[in-house]
Amino acid sequence: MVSTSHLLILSAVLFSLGIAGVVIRRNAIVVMMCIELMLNAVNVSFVAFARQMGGVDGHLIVFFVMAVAAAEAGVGLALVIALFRHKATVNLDEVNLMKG
Amino acid sequence: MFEQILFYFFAIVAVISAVNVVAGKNPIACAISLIVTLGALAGVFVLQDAHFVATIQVLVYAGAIMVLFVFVIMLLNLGPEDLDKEGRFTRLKGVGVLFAMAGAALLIWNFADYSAAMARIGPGYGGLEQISGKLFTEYIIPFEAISVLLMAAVVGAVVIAKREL
Amino acid sequence: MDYTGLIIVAVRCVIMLVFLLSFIPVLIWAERRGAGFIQDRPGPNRADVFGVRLAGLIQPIADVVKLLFKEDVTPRNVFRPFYKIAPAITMTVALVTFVVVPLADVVHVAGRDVSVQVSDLDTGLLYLFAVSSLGVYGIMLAGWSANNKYALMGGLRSSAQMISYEIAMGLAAGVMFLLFGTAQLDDMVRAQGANPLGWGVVSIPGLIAFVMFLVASFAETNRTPFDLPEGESELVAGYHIEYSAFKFAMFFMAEYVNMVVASGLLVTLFFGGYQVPFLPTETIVQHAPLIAKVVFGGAALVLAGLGVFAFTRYRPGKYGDNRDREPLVVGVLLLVLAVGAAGVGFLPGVIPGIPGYEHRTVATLLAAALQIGTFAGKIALFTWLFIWVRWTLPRFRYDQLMRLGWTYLFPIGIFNLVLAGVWVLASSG
Amino acid sequence: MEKYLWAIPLLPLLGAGINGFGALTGALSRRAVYIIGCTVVALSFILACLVNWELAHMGGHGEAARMVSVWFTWISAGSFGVDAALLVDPLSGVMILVITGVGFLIHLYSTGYMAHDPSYARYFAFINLFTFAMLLLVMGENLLVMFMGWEGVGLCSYLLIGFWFTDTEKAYAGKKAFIVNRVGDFGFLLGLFVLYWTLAHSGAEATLSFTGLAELVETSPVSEAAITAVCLLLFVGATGKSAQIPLYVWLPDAMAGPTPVSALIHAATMVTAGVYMVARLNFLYVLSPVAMTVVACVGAATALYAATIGLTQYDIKKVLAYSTVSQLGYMFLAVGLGAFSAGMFHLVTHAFFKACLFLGSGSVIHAMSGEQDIRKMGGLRHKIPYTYWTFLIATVAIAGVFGTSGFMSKDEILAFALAANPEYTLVPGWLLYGIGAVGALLTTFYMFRLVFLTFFGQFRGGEALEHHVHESPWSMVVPLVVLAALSLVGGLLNVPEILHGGERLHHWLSGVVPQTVAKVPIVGHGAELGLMALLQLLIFGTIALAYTMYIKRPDLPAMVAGWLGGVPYKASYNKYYVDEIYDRAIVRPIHSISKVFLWSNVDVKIIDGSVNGVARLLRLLSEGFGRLQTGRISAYAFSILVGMIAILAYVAVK
Repeated sequence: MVSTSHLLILSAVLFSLGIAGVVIRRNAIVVMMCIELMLNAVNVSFVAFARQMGGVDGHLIVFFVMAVAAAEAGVGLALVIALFRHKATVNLDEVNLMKG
Repeated sequence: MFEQILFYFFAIVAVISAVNVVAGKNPIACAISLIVTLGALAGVFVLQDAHFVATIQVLVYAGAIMVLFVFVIMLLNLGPEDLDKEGRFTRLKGVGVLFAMAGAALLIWNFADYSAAMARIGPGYGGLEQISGKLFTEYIIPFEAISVLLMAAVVGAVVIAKREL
Repeated sequence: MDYTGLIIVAVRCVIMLVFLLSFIPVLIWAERRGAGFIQDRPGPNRADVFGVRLAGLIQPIADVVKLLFKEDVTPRNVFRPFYKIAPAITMTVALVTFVVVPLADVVHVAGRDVSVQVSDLDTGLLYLFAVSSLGVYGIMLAGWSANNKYALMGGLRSSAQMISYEIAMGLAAGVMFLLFGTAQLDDMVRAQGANPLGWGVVSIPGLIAFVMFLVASFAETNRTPFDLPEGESELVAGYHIEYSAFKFAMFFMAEYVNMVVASGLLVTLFFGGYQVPFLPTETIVQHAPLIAKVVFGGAALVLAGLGVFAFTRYRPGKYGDNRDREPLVVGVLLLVLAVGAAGVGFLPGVIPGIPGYEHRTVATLLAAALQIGTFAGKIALFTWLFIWVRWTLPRFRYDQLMRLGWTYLFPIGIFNLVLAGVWVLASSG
Repeated sequence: MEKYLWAIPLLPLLGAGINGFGALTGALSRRAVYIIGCTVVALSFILACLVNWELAHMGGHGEAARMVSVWFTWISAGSFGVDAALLVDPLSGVMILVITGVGFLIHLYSTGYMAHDPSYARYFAFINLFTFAMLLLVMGENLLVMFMGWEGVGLCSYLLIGFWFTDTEKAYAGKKAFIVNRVGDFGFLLGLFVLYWTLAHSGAEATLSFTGLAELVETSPVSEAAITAVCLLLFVGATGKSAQIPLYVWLPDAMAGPTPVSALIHAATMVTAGVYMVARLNFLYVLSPVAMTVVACVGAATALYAATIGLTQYDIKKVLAYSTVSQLGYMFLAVGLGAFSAGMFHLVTHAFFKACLFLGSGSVIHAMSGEQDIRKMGGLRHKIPYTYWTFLIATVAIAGVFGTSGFMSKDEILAFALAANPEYTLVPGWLLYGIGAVGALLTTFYMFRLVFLTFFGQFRGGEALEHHVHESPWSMVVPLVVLAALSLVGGLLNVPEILHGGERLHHWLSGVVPQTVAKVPIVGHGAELGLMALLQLLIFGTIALAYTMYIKRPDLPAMVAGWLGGVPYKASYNKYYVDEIYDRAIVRPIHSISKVFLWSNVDVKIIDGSVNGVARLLRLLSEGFGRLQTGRISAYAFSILVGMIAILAYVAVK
């Protein structure tokens, strides 16, 4: 039996990788993928705790997280396409219209 | 024992390909690496008796979301990022990695000594029947809310991405 | 982990692989000969081994040999890792999809009940979709890594098409899921029973679902009329334009495996799966000796008759080469098979050491064999349908394809799902 | 009945809402507005009658018969709690009867008086709203609900005085009334604060509920000085609302409003709110002889002072207005003497005859097509007989001719003045009596002057106007007749003991107001009867004098005006220049201080400066922080990451 802490550490590592990717990458699509990675890292924690507690509520939350991730990906990618159409780039550094 | 070996295998595969997601130069390579990570995590889920979640992980993430990613990357024909552009803000990049590592360290430090008794589970644990039983009773409202959210996302995506309506 | 269990798993995998792969040459033959038949021409019928042509069945063997020994060209500007892995992904996914499809009812071996499928996951149907949706990666990666605009377009088309039709397919399967109340395919087959009137297709929602599933299957397997990813008149060869030799063969075979899998699913969901019409497993097991004698005896008689007929076709000097001996070889083979069939039918229980058909293991094995045969026969019918359609219908235009998927199948599927819900409620009283 | 208590004030509010809607949209016809406006008040009157009926059958005399209805908890802050609650006891019972009864008659009268005014719906909305506020004022179970009504009637008074707001003069009169009232209200509010503060610091469970207060001041030791301060501050409010010296100046100007409004608000109901308040808070006032004395003295002074002004005015409504101020002075004299029931009695009878007088004057003005100057009238008694007779009856009543309601109530007050209890009244009773008696004679004189100038002699308004004079419609005459009858016989409510009467109002109120304060007989019955007879003689003499001066010898008034170089006459005619004095002493200094100091320094430099300074500071800050908004997503993500790390570190360290 794999102990919960192992899964939590896996989750932590993946989450940190995801957040590092969000911070350092410039490509909008890759940044979104890193966000998916973070979501999945959280899912691992949910599944781990669900198993440890013997309930499946964690699984259901994972289910919802996935649905939200799907919605996010759909809208996010649509945004990327629109962005690409306007600026011919997906480099986030060149998208700074909201600069204060 | 067998389970432990499998877990480490999946975990290592997941982490290595996650590193590739973050560090990869080629967006498609990143996407494929992410798919591998997701697949490995599906394996981890199976080891945690989360059969349904594992299946859904493959079905939704690998089968739908990532297809969309790859599709968009291909549609925009994105190549490896320009090194010049990547070269900018390196200090921020370094600090970012540093902070992420600090975060990881803190998280791991917090989790390392986490120990709690494992609950006993019945034969149907994590299966379709148990999950759907809860989904359509206790969690029916979030479930319906999610369906509305998805509908909104569909409409939003169409409106945003379409050239003209 | 007991070794019997491991062996059983291994045997299951082997059975599945054999079952699937043995279809490939037959299908290639059927395709080419069927095309010839439809186009009123002979089709390939020359390749022979010692003069045995088997109406062109030898041709696929020749093809395979050719592909194996051809030079494997890797173009210069491809993205190598993906270029190399793409065919493997396609083939693997095609094969792996089949693991939840039951080939026969439970057999009693080594003191335990074993189902004749690699895995009886309780999320069977979901697994099916999960894995089959991965198939698109092979095509997409192939198209992208080739660094060729036709290939890329093929890949793009393929991914869009597969995502679109997966929805229709999922909705159709969801209907069956509702009707049978289970996601496990073996339970579905068991629920359908041996009586054709109980099969999935025999109900209004089931029928609509069947049509939708059939259409979606064509799209998912990239077969005409939905073969836009590789439409040769537009994209030359689409995503596999830069592939040659065995990598090409992998794509080629994967297409046929996909056909078999799709047919298998159609059969499993809508046509009783492995169920022998009017002969439930229990009946076969109960009357195993009689049925064995009838089936194998009958088979032996037919085979023997065919063998004798083959001998009568012997015309020395017709071609003036090896082919003159073909009827003799075939006749001998048929007679051997006839003897074998008779032996299988009558010898168990007679020869010491081999248990008779009264024995549970043997009886269930007999049932399984019959059911696998039935299943294969049903699949063959549907694969023929695929071939028939391919050589009959023209290709869709891309916008037509998308419109069909999203504006017809999708709403119909939703409607059908609701209808199925009502149907289930109504029929459950 | 208790659960219907709220219906009494809320019915007029409902009417106000509907009519207000009608006024805004013009969706209601004239008839609908009249019916709604009158019906709600009539229903309230019926309910008020029922409530009083039940009150009369609740418990014996001497015991407090009371009904309380709590609607909801209005304010709840710590130990401070106020309920939206209504209280009806004999005191407020009388008041609601007057308000709704006289109010209904005036509503009815208004349907005739306002028949040609285009803003009928607005008028009825306001006057219904006023009825609501006035009922809230008298029915409030605590000082805060009362204050709500207090402010509400002030607002409605303002709205109705300035009803014809297109006339600058009238709008100005409205403003004046509002601002002068504001001074009084400020005193009232201060009184409330001081009261609560004092109670809270005396260690008692402070409350603003009347019943709670009554118990509280009995049990807890509160210093007399504090009580005096509270009473005086509250009395400042009363002088504002009830037009007493020094805040009476608004009332004569308030005559700019429609005459029924003058009758309802500025004669019968609102201006008596101060009297009611003092009577309601009798338990506080009796603790402070100083305050009592001040109330009595101010009342007496006002009674005399206003009467002297009334002598010389030529505007029919102005005369009545000063008469009202004077009569209110009598009421304050009464409550200041501790004769609360006598004050209330005069309040009721005054409501009858003064409403009748005002409505009569309204009828005259109506007949004269808006002319208010009595010099242009004369000889109207044949042209508008109903108005003449009712006006005459009411005049007789206000003059205090034997047997009328005015006689009963005013004479009782004078009797109490003569018998003032030195424990509570720190000035000699005979002085108050003297002032009151002189005031009464002056009242008689100017009222008959008014009657003679208006109804007798020759018409002085010109041919065209004379031709046009006509009697008012029934809807105006009926209220006049009813009120005249009440003026005549209303005194029967409380016939004094000395005339072998039952003193029924006195007994009715006995559970609410103290009995012990006044009525210490220092003169015998005979002396009292003698004084009464003497006063009657003087009154008839005064009537004769007025007859001589204005009918027989019309040249006499000019001669009298010329005495002493015309100084007394001019002073009286110009209202002793009080408005001018106020203008010079208060209004202009405030104006100039505001202009020179408050506006250019405090407002521009400090207030505007701080506002602009805050804006400038924020702008500087946001320019600084705006730089943080780089527009680069990774920078944002980085800051999120830093925040996450900080939280994690906190959790980890903890």
